[in-house]
Amino acid sequence: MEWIAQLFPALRYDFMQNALLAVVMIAPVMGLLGTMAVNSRMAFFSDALGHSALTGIALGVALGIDQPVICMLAFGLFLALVITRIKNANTQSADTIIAVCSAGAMALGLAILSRGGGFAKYSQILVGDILSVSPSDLLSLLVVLVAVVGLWFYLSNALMLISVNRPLAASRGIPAAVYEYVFVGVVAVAVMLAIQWIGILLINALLILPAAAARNIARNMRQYHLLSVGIALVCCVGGLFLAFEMDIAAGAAIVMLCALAFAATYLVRGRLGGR
Amino acid sequence: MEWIAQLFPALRYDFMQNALLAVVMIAPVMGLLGTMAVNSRMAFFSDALGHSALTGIALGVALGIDQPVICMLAFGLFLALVITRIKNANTQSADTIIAVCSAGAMALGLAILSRGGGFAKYSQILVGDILSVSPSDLLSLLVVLVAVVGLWFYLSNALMLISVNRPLAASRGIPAAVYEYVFVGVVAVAVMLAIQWIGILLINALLILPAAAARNIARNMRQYHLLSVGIALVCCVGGLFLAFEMDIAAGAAIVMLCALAFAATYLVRGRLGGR
Amino acid sequence: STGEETPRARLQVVASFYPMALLTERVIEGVPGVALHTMAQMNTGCLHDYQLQPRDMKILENADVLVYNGAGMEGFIGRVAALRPGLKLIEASAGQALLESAAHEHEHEDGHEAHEEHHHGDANAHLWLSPKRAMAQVENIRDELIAADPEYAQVYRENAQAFLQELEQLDGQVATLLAPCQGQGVVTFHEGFTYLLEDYGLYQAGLLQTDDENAPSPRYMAELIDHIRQEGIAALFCEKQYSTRLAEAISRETGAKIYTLDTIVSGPGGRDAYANAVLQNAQTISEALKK
Amino acid sequence: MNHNHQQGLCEIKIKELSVKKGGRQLLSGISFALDCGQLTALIGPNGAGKTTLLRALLGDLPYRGRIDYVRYDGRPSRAQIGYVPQLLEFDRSAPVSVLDFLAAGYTGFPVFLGVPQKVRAQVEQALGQVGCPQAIDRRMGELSGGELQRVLLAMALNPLPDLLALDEPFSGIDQRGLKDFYALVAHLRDSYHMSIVLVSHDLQWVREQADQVVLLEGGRVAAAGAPEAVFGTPAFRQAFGEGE
Amino acid sequence: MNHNHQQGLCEIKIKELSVKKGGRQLLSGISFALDCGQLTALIGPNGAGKTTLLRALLGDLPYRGRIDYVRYDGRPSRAQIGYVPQLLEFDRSAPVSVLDFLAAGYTGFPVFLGVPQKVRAQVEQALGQVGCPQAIDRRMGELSGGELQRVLLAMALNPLPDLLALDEPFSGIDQRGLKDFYALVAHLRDSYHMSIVLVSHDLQWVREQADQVVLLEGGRVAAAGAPEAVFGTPAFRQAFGEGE
Ligand SMILES: Nc1ncnc2c1ncn2[C@@H]1O[C@H](COP(=O)(O)OP(=O)(O)OP(=O)(O)O)[C@@H](O)[C@H]1O
Ligand SMILES: Nc1ncnc2c1ncn2[C@@H]1O[C@H](COP(=O)(O)OP(=O)(O)OP(=O)(O)O)[C@@H](O)[C@H]1O
Ligand SMILES: [Mg+2]
Ligand SMILES: [Mg+2]
Ligand SMILES: [Zn+2]
Repeated sequence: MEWIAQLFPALRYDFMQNALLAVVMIAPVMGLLGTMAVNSRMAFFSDALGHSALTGIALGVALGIDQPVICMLAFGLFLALVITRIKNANTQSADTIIAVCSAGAMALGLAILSRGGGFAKYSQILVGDILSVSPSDLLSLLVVLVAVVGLWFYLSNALMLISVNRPLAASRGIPAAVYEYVFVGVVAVAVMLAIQWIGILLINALLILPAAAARNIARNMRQYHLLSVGIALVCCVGGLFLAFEMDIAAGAAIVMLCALAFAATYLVRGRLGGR
Repeated sequence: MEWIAQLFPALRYDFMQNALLAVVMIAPVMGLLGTMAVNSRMAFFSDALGHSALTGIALGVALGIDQPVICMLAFGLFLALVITRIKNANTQSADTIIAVCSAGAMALGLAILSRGGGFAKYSQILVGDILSVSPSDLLSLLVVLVAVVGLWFYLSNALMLISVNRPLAASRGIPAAVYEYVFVGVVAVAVMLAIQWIGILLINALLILPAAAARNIARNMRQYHLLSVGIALVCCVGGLFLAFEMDIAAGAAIVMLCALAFAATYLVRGRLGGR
Repeated sequence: STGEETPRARLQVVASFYPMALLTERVIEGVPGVALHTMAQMNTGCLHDYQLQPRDMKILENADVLVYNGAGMEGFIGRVAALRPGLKLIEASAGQALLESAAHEHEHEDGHEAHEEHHHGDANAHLWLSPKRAMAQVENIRDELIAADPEYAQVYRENAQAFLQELEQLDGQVATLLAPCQGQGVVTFHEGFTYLLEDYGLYQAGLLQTDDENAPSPRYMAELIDHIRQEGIAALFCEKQYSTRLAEAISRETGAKIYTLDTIVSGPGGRDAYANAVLQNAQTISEALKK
Repeated sequence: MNHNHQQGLCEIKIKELSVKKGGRQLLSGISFALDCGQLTALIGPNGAGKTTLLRALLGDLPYRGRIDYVRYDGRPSRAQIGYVPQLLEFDRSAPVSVLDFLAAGYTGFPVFLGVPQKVRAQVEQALGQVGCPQAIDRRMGELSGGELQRVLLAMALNPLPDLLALDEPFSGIDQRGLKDFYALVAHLRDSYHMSIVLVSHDLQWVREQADQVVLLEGGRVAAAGAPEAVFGTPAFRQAFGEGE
Repeated sequence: MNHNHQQGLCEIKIKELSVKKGGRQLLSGISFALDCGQLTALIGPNGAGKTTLLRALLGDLPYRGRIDYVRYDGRPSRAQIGYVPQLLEFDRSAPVSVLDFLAAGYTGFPVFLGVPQKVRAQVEQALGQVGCPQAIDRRMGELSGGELQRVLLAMALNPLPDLLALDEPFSGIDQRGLKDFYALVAHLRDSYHMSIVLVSHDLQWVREQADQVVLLEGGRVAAAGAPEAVFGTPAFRQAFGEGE
């Protein structure tokens, strides 16, 4: 380990080592899930989940359940299923439905909060920071990583066909609704868990930006996945060191790099044979 | 005025009268603009603008410009144009592009904020509250109302054709890009101005929810507009009084009513001949 | 003043934010080999929901002692404790009787006992704004620093003694300034000053708190306006870091004037910064309440 | 293509099918049967309900009435369906190549890891069959109208379905392709004992090739039976004019 | 329909047009002219570039080369264009009725206030012309494939354009509608001195009706001229086989 610390002075700090391990595990998860989230026009899905996390907690407290994380998770899953259910009725575009559900859930949360107190102690749950990841968090992240990658082998083909055209996928015997519910369920769980460690801004950006950047230039699924995961990894690791050197917030640095990656792929897209 | 106060005790208070006048002017503006925002899949456009307002302020302060509201407005307009520009390149769906730009802008803001202080006093600009609307605000709102309704006579037909199919609209001599830029510019200005008075949650919800609710059952443009504006008005006025009666936050009550309106129209949509 | 640039001091003391730094600085001045660092320097409000920055983490990594306000102000303290088990934590507010967070004050006014169960747990953390409480905080800091660094116990004791004397003097000045206002109710827009008011014989007559997650209900606003009219309250106190829009709305309706107080979470620093700010606040209040 | 259909589906019975949507009765009282090894042509004027009927058959629309898939031994069965929609609306910006699309339909191997050589060969063969081998590495969104129709047909034909439902599959196809396709459909019916339903406005070809013709008109079956019989009915003359 | 075209457009000259997209050369070196009062048929196999050429003509795609609109007096001019796309992909959930859609195209009156009786009558007449009057109050998303084609044609024909660009407009149209449409196109050309470009795979009809035929093949003009001349070229036989 000595030579690493020699090469990267930042890694002399424990918190940087932990943060590095954390992003190296989160980036592939978000890069993978992001490919389909973008394909399904769910760019604000995790944003909606994140913003309504407090509503879950508030509801739990109001109902007298004293397990804030469980309430949060349950409410997130519930919201994800409602969004998917309404989306499948096909009356509105996905983003509209996400906006409606998100606004409704947030308003409910604010209404509960404005009636009675006792929530402030929980609101810290939501201010995750990649710099304060603990070794036990790393273990949970590893579990999430393994689970998501494993699932991806089974889900990705079907999700791709569904995202191209739903009735066509259905005609080939793919139970589209089931796959979609499983997918949004996985995203919901991953988001609600990770939010405690990395915060909402970072989560939403990591889910969408690398995939969107990859989409600018990818011509097939393999390139799309490779680029999405690759960009997520590079931006996360790079952002962490950048934040350390420049003394800016780590999440902000990572997201800015992701946005730059998007800008770069957007500008070269014509030349590489994308659209 | 005495009898009004008799009928509605809430209106004995100046702040309730002002709030009522404010929502009666804001609701039609948001109801109208919302119809096309939903059609163009811009459900999170105003959300992105709102969240990046602070970035505008931070940039202004960092550059030494001491007019926070002007910086905020300028940055909002800039962001709106960037989003529209990238959207028209057609590589990605609208919501993805909005998510990318929103995350990038927010991260930039956070990075500037984490480098140097002096912004907190501005950040409160964004937590508008409908209860704090002043008589001079009402005048500005009236100006916005008149301007938007006036513009709508010129813009709405073209925007509708563009939202159905862009090349087709272009083939009929409609300069689609120009109209779109004007539209997002108007939305950006309206949002950035109104955010100071009514806050980001309420603005985004008012822009999207009434139009989305109307869309569930409307069969043509006239119904769509009537229902959207009508639902916005009813929910705003109703929400204000509900909040007073139930002792909850006004913005939350209004948004919850809008969400209920969506749920109601969603459930009856089949029976009324919608989809 | 990040940890790595300065030559490694014998004892690295970290203050969680500006007011803690002001108090701690006076206790450690002149002790050889002690360096003081301040976290959250760029933050200009209270620490509610503060997110740790790389700068803070670097400071913490080398720290031996962390002085923090406590009472729930630093939500990140649990994470820090978990990450740095060896770090000595000094909670300045330890052992003090805390006031309940007053965010839902109005339910008391109504006399609705039924709402009691809502008030579990949230304490008002803004102790540093009252000199009486600050004195207790200084004593805590002194005792714990001595425990951490017994070699220089004498210097800490002397420093604290001198500072406490100044604070006592300040206490007297504030008491004199506020004496004419005894028993008066004060309306504020952030719960920062409850301790100051209670400690000097005034009381918090109303509180209207807003932030991203908290907006008042119109009913509460109406009750507050009624209350202000009934009691003839003529002054509203805003804080310099927070919005004045709601205050302006109430002012328009009741004619009460708006004054600005300082929560002392940011400032120029210096030996007298704390006393000056407190005195300024007391003067503002006394002037405002003068008939 | 060595699927043994003797054990498979035998007949599809549609009984009193009706579909209501948006307050309008789109289909009502539809009853007929599709036999294996038969080509059934659905004809009728625009808006008659042909597409709606196909989508109900696929289970893509809620309907009243019954659709029974029956095996040789009379037991109910599940059918493998190949479907070519009239208009495929899809996300043209998706980074999905024709190879990805077909490979994901043909095999379970996750295409995000790349497509194995064997599967690629299979896709190449299928594209050759529909005369579109050059499109294999293009993105789906880059296909011309006719190329897309061909790719969709390649999708529908593999694995060999029990029921092939084609909604105006040849409308954008060029003249040479048309002949090949007509030959392909005839070949499929004869060799694989497959049930084919086809919507077409090419009455000439329908008359020559279909085993059964169902004429829809305003959401109802106006006439059904052998081509000659249907083409002689007054309903047919009313729908399509005196000519033909 | 009392537009006076004598003052209007006379000729459209296309010179060395080329289009590149996604790293591929979709069109190269295209040159020919469209005269007023003439029907030009674009033919060619799937993927030849017919749709791409039309979209470049409309200015909907970036291109190199020149497209000049010339008036009778030789001065450049702007043309009113009517366009029917091959595939209209649109938002099927939009609350836009056929009436809204056509009224917004025909007049400046803001349709969100409702459609005045006079405009409604105009829309009714236009829909009658294309044989689809029953669709007037339906939402655009509820139309069948053929109905949509008809509505798009009604849109393209009003106000009467100088250049009518039709991309396989009749592909989903039923037999009776087809005859009416062919008649309508012939009528438009003869009566209104309109320039018409039409993409079609119906070679029989093209041979009989077109004044000029342009055969595209792999993004180039393989043959152009009078139908008989083009149909006799080796390029034509190569593209479409020996028959026809
Ligand atoms: N979602 C819907 N809601 C209401 N009506 C609909 C809907 N979809 C289709 N329709 C109507 O149902 C009728 C039948 O449509 P369908 O698409 O089945 O016709 P079709 O026979 O396939 O016509 P074409 O030959 O033009 O493709 C049409 O009149 C159409 O307007
Ligand atoms: N966006 C694009 N990027 C790259 N290639 C494209 C794109 N759009 C179309 N192409 C390719 O350009 C060629 C010409 O397409 P075009 O749609 O013009 O064909 P067409 O002659 O209209 O065919 P059809 O008769 O099938 O409608 C096709 O090979 C197609 O794959
Ligand atoms: Mg059809
Ligand atoms: Mg084409
Ligand atoms: Zn505070």
